[in-house]
Amino acid sequence: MDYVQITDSQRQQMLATIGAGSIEELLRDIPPDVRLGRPLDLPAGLTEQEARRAVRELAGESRGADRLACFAGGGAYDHYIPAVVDALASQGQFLTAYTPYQAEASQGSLQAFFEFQTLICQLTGLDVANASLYEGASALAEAVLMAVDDTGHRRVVLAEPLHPHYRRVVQTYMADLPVECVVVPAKAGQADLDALRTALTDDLAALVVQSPNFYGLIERQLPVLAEAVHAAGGAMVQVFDPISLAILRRPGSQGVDVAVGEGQPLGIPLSFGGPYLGLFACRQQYVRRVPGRLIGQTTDAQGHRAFCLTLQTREQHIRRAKATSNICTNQGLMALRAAIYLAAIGPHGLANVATVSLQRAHALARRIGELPGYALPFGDQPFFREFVVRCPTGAVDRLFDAGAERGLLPGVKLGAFDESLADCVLVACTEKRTEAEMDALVTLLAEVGR
Amino acid sequence: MDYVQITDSQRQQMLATIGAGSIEELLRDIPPDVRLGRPLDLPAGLTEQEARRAVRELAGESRGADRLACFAGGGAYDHYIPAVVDALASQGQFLTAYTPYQAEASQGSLQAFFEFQTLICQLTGLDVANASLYEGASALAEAVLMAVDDTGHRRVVLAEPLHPHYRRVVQTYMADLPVECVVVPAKAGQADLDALRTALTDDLAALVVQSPNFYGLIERQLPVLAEAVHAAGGAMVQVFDPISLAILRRPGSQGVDVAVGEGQPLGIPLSFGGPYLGLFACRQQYVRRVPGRLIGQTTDAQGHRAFCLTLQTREQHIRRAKATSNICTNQGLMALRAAIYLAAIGPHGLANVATVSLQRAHALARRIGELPGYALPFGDQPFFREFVVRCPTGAVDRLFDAGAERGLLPGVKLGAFDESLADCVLVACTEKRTEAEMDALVTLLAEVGR
Amino acid sequence: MNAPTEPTIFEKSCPGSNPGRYVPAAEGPTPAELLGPAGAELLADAPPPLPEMGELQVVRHYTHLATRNFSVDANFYPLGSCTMKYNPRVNEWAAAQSGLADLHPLTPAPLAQGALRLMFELSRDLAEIAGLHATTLNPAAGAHGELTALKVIIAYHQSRGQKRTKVLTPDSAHGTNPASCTVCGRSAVPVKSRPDGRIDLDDLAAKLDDQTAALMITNPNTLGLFERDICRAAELVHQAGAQLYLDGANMNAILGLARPGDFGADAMHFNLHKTFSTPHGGGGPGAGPVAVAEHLAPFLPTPQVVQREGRYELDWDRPDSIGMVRSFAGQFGMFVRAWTYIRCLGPAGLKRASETAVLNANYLAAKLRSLLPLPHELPCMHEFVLSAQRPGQDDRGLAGRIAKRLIDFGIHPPTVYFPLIVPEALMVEPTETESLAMLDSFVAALAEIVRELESNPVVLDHAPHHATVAKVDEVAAARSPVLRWQ
Amino acid sequence: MNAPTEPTIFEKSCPGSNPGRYVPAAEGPTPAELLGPAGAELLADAPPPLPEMGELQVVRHYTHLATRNFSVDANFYPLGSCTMKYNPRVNEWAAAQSGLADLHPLTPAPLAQGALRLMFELSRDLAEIAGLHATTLNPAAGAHGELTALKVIIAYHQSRGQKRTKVLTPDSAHGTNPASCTVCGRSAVPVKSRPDGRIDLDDLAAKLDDQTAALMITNPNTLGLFERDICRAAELVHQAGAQLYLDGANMNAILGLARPGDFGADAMHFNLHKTFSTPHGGGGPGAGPVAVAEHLAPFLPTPQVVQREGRYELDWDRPDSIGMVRSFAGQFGMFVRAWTYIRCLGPAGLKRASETAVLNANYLAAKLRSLLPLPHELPCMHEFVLSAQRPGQDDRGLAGRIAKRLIDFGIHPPTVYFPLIVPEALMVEPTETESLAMLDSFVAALAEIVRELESNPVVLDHAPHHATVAKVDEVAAARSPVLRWQ
Ligand SMILES: Cc1ncc(COP(=O)(O)O)c(C=O)c1O
Ligand SMILES: Cc1ncc(COP(=O)(O)O)c(C=O)c1O
Repeated sequence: MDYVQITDSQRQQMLATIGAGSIEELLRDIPPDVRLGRPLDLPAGLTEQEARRAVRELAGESRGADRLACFAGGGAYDHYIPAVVDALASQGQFLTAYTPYQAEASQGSLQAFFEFQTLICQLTGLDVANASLYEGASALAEAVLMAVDDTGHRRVVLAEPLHPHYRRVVQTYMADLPVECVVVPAKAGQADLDALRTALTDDLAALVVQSPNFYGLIERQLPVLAEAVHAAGGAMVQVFDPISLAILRRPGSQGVDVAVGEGQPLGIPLSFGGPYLGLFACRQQYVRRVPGRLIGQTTDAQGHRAFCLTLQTREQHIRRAKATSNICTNQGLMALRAAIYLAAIGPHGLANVATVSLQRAHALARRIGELPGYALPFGDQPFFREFVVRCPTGAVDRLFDAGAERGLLPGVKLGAFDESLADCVLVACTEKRTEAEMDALVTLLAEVGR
Repeated sequence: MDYVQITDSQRQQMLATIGAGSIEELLRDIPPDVRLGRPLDLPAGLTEQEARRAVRELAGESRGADRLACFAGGGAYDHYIPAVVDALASQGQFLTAYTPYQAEASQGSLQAFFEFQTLICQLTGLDVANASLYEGASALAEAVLMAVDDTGHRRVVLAEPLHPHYRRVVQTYMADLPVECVVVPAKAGQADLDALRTALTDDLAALVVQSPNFYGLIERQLPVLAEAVHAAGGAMVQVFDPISLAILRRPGSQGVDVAVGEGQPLGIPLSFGGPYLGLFACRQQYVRRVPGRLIGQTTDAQGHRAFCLTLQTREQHIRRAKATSNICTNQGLMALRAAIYLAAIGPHGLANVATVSLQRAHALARRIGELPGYALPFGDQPFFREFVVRCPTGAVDRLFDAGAERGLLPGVKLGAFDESLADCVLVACTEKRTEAEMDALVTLLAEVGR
Repeated sequence: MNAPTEPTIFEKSCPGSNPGRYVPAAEGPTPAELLGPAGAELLADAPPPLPEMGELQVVRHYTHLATRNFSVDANFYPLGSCTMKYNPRVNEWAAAQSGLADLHPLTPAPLAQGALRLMFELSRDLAEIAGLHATTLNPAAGAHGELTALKVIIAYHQSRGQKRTKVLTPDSAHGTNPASCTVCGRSAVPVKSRPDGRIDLDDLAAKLDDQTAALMITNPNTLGLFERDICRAAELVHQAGAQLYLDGANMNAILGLARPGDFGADAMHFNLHKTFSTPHGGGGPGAGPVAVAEHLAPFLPTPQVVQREGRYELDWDRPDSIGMVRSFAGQFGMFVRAWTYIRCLGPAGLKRASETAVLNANYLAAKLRSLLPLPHELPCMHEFVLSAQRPGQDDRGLAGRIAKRLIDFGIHPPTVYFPLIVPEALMVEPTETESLAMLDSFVAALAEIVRELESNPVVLDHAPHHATVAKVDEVAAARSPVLRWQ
Repeated sequence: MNAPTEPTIFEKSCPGSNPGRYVPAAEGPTPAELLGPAGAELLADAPPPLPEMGELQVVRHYTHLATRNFSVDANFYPLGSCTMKYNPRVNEWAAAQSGLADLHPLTPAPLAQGALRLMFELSRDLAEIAGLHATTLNPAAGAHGELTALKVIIAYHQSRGQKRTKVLTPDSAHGTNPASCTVCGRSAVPVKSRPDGRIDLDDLAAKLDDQTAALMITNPNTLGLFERDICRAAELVHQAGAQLYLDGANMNAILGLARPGDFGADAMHFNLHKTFSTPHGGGGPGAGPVAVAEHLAPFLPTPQVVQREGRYELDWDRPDSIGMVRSFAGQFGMFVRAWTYIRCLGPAGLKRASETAVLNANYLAAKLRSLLPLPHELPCMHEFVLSAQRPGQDDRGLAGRIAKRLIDFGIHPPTVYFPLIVPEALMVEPTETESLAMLDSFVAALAEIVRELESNPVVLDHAPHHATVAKVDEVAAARSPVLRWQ
């Protein structure tokens, strides 16, 4: 199966128009000695029918949330996606357009992204949001880069518990730059206020705090930290969870300057880690330093409202080496999905999602905490929809093996991130998890714990 | 979950505009004693999330062709449906429009159906095709009714082997009419030429022959029969299979006057029997008697080509009791699917579908015919993609039970249609059946037959 | 951005551009070889002359065509009698699930329990909504349901030794009612409507006799009015030994409020594509299940879904049945959608849907009656009929002109010229799923058009002005029909 | 049928119209109760001020917006450097399959074998197509791939004790190339192009030194020309101890014809959204896998998909790795599409795709060179750059005006004003999936526009005339930015 429409006789006719005897002649600029003299070593082409079989086979070799009740979180959550999101986002005119360089031919995407920017501002309580970055972790790296550029400072402080992927990505991004990246360990599962205060010296570019943090706890000290950050001349950066903002205080009201997050929970499939959606919002002061596309409102020649890419002088295609970021292709379709999700579910629906997730997570935590052999190391602190469970020594692998047999994914093994947590599992609960599934998980834990 | 958008306060405002105190007041024309004084006895409403779970549960209680290699045919076939068919036919502007009464607001559907009519003419070699009927069997009944009206004759001859559902539907339709419906039994799996000749008396309204017939055999005597039918002043009606016409002689070249068929194989899901697609094509002479919608080409006020419903004086909404049929809602979306299927797969693709199905069916028949205990009662006659297998006495049920365990649906049990064929299975093979599945079926038969 | 003309797929065809590699290419023995000596005369000389194009061309073609339609998804679509409510996307998801969409219709019952359970439950739900005893899901649409039910009624009469050759239909009835009578070999006899838009009981009584098989009545009727005397009408019908058939096209007005069985109907059809939100698909498919009272149940067509010892199956063995009315067991994909819809809404949601449909219609009627004559008194039920025949004016064709002009406002026109008893009828059915803002913008559009009618009527004559095409010449189309591309 | 203005979702909002019943309603203890004493200060006083509307309103809104876009599905879209080829629908089906779409990224490897196998096979396939040793799938897009590869190269140099502070990029390079250098703390140094559009080897040699980390080159380059001296360039680069990085945005020209590894590249990125047919989504997502030679492989980011004893897993334990460049393992949904595409086409199909892309570009170039200046000699590869700067004319802004006018013909404009070295550049990339008829109609449209330029240039100044909106005022937008609805 291929998608070429030119026929053999047309090819001849076209070659004649070109004045070439063969396609080979058109390829004459490729030095003969680097021409590939053999077919690529790939499996032979399939018919569409065969390709579908092959995909179905692959899909059958993995067990997604449809077949494995998903208590895993750790940065990606199995929230309910209304059917209308798939139906609307898959419309070909959205799917197969590209970056709206030509505003007059792209009002649909432009308006959708403008609305997306507004929705993210509404959610975060901040002034400006861009039209998406790749995903949460690299969005954080971009935020830190922006703070470094803006402040001219060179010290970046990362408050644990920060999602380890996010920490590592920031470290990778900073590795080749004259920036010092300080990681301040957590204390009792939360950012360590005292240690952080000490770390916030006056060459501070940014402090990064995640809330709800990697262990699911809601950080209580954001306003206090923000004050200290501002005193040090730095930017307060929060990694947020968009669902949590249906009920939790918004970054804009907590002294946060730049809020970044993973937009996946907003109607985007788990899809083994991507494509996801980097959310980026900040205060007005940074508007000319924002990375990525920005859509602006303007008018057309007849005075009608219209939208276009704007402040493009920030961007690589205009400013090249002096751009505020190197990003070009972004996550437009995912931004569209998030916008459709928010429009469909609405503020009350989003509050339901957040509240029911929180309620179920708390109910589940309580039950697990009562199981002999299990403990909730941070059980006394406020958490959103995710919590750490300490299991009987050596039980974690058995838990996952037995879970797989019963159609349960019990959570995320924390040992992979931190050896000291080898006996810990991070358990998340969304509104999709039923009582029956929660019962099954509790039973599983109880049995394995015996 | 419901889809009402009016809010409580709007309801009050609207009632005020109306001048009513309550919705109850608007319902005052319903006699109080027939008001339902209790809620309907139905399960309570679900959230969308719960409804999806409930559907998935139902779906899990059935085993479709994805999980059960389908050798069943008998009027519905598991042909490959290109992904593009689903994607294009599900566009909301096709899905949620209705009958194109207002031509200017419906050029999309109208052109698609006009093209569909043309495609069916191209396939059948006939002059006129309508924009769809419900499905194959009722389309046949409509064809017979048309022939009765056109000829003024009252005798309808059905040549077996005709699909039993089709026979029964024609009988139901004719039951209350002054029409005599004669069923002429098959001979050696084919229409019985001699018996039919005798039955074609000169009060003949129509002879109905299915080819490929219910046993999968290609009828050889269509032109001869057509001649006899015409001599008797009747109409020659063929029940055809649209896939077969990629390679078989077209009705229009065999003396057929009216060709009807089931359009399901043209890109329409099996979907447990519907919605399917009634195909109806005929010679020009019948154009003002055709049942159902017809789309015509015309021009708009600026002289541009445009399309509209036409010859509506045939139809119930104009002619009421004198209409040529009572049909109103038809199978528009299925006609659209068939058109997209044919446009995508093209003549070469359709020939591949037909030829590969035929080849696999023949290969499979040969192998089954060689198995001890099995016989092909009509194995010496030309067949398309379906054939009758006579199994060892009493083996049929075991075959289906064992097949289910191995993920195979071995075919259609003929005993349900004709007790004399209680040991027979109708086995169909499409291009989707793989060598591995065919091997598995042969192995199954061999093992059960031992 | 639409061009006035979109070339047809035939004009876009390019021979050789589509090798059709969706499926395996044919290799090995040719059909001629496999069919043996008979083959030659059976095989066509050449493949059918279908168009050829690559997949991108196909996608572009149908993407373009889609934008040349009005639809519920893009437009307000108050097409009376058609209940153009929102079609929830979750229903489409449901119908596409493996285990439903890919299920062969002759799959043995043990392997099709989910599908059969769905059908069983839907039958039961519809019987409850109808207030009747049993349901057949077989009929493919409303008209097919009428035909099926009439045959059931005829069979019932025949079982009692009666032929009964005629069927009464009000003059306001939908065209399918009389047409269905004809298809069943029965003559349709019109019954008059009273000035208040309800059936004339005197005329009914006069026409009922021992040859009357049934009265087919629509309630709420096609004027959107509830037949206040329905119980009396039922009594008269039953006294004459006839059956009361309810055309359920307007069930969206009375879900959970009143049940046809409770007001005397012996049989009725549903239109799942109206009341239960299955999409109209540019003309179909629909589904027309028929619910009947207990005395009619033995005559329902085959197959019938039944539950036996907790297992579901198709019952083919029904000695009194009228037989089959279609192949297989019905428009299953529509059942999945309707089942999902009924599950989502539940009893409270269904009732709220009808109440809101009635509210929206009365609101529109109250607003519009100052713009155009409203021949019948309010309240209406879920729809109402305006007349574009203003007193003392020559308004012939005005309903049609208003309809065309509405297209310029991005609104699909109401049903026009039906029912026949209202001159220049504009039949408006807003449904329960529209927003107040949309209802108000419809009012504003009609107000504007009525203003134009005074100030600049020629604007209406040449409407639509902003549609994909200008006014379409339907007369020319019928004069010399071109029914296929050539 | 498009209105000039579509109200925003905020303007359509109606408080109370959306109870949000997709998910269970919250019952039981409130968050404040559950969060305990700390709760009060953590919870917001009110929910965020999101818009409220029913599902039908949502559907209408996004249905309307969709029709306000040009797209490959509806329009010829010869946007140079972006490879706007057809995006097969079967790929969308594949990515939506359960087992792929619903797979949590932290699912233990034994339960994710299918997904991991797909990634492993895709990595291997891309390495084969690149002629290189190993691939990372992590990068989210081309620019992200550049950044990743530069970091790999830097790490490689560092492993040899070298810092190397600068990176050479031709003056024809895409903006992401120098921008990526900056993000990696390296200074981008431009290398001149020769009049024939290829890299100036003398300038290259002059600028290469022991501080040069790499040359980033695009081949075919952004003029659509194959760098004939690529092997010599590679030699010079390697002699200076630097690495040759290939920007693979233009791989659609050379699939199965020539491999970057074979002409000297040490590292390269692919754009799956260009070459391998994944849809562009109105700006993204894409995917930018990076393939590298063996000596660079140890430095690739984590995680890396590996096969061990027939099982697939993610390898996190890579001591020399640059670390992570994003969370989780990449744009998996794009991998599914690209894998499906590569499986469908196979080696023959991929080669045919490139050959046809080259054929189509040369055909268009041959036809168009009489209309507008073509600054560089043919043959081109898969694209070419016209100049709307006609000799002796003041044509400032003409490329932009032609672009806007093309919109009136239903054609998405080519890339304009890039590459920077061609004045008034119009960069045309037809791709292999277009029909000859479409290519010819593009030629006809440009011919018409060039005629207008003589006869009636004002038509161009005010274009577009038939788009959803008239010419958009981008200057005003940037002057006082309005970046959110208020
Ligand atoms: C009142 C009435 N009865 C019957 C029908 C026929 O239903 P269907 O179109 O489903 O066959 C309709 C359809 O429009 C109708 O409005
Ligand atoms: C030549 C070239 N290099 C790099 C890029 C950047 O790729 P991406 O947009 O995927 O980040 C592009 C994209 O347009 C390009 O054309």
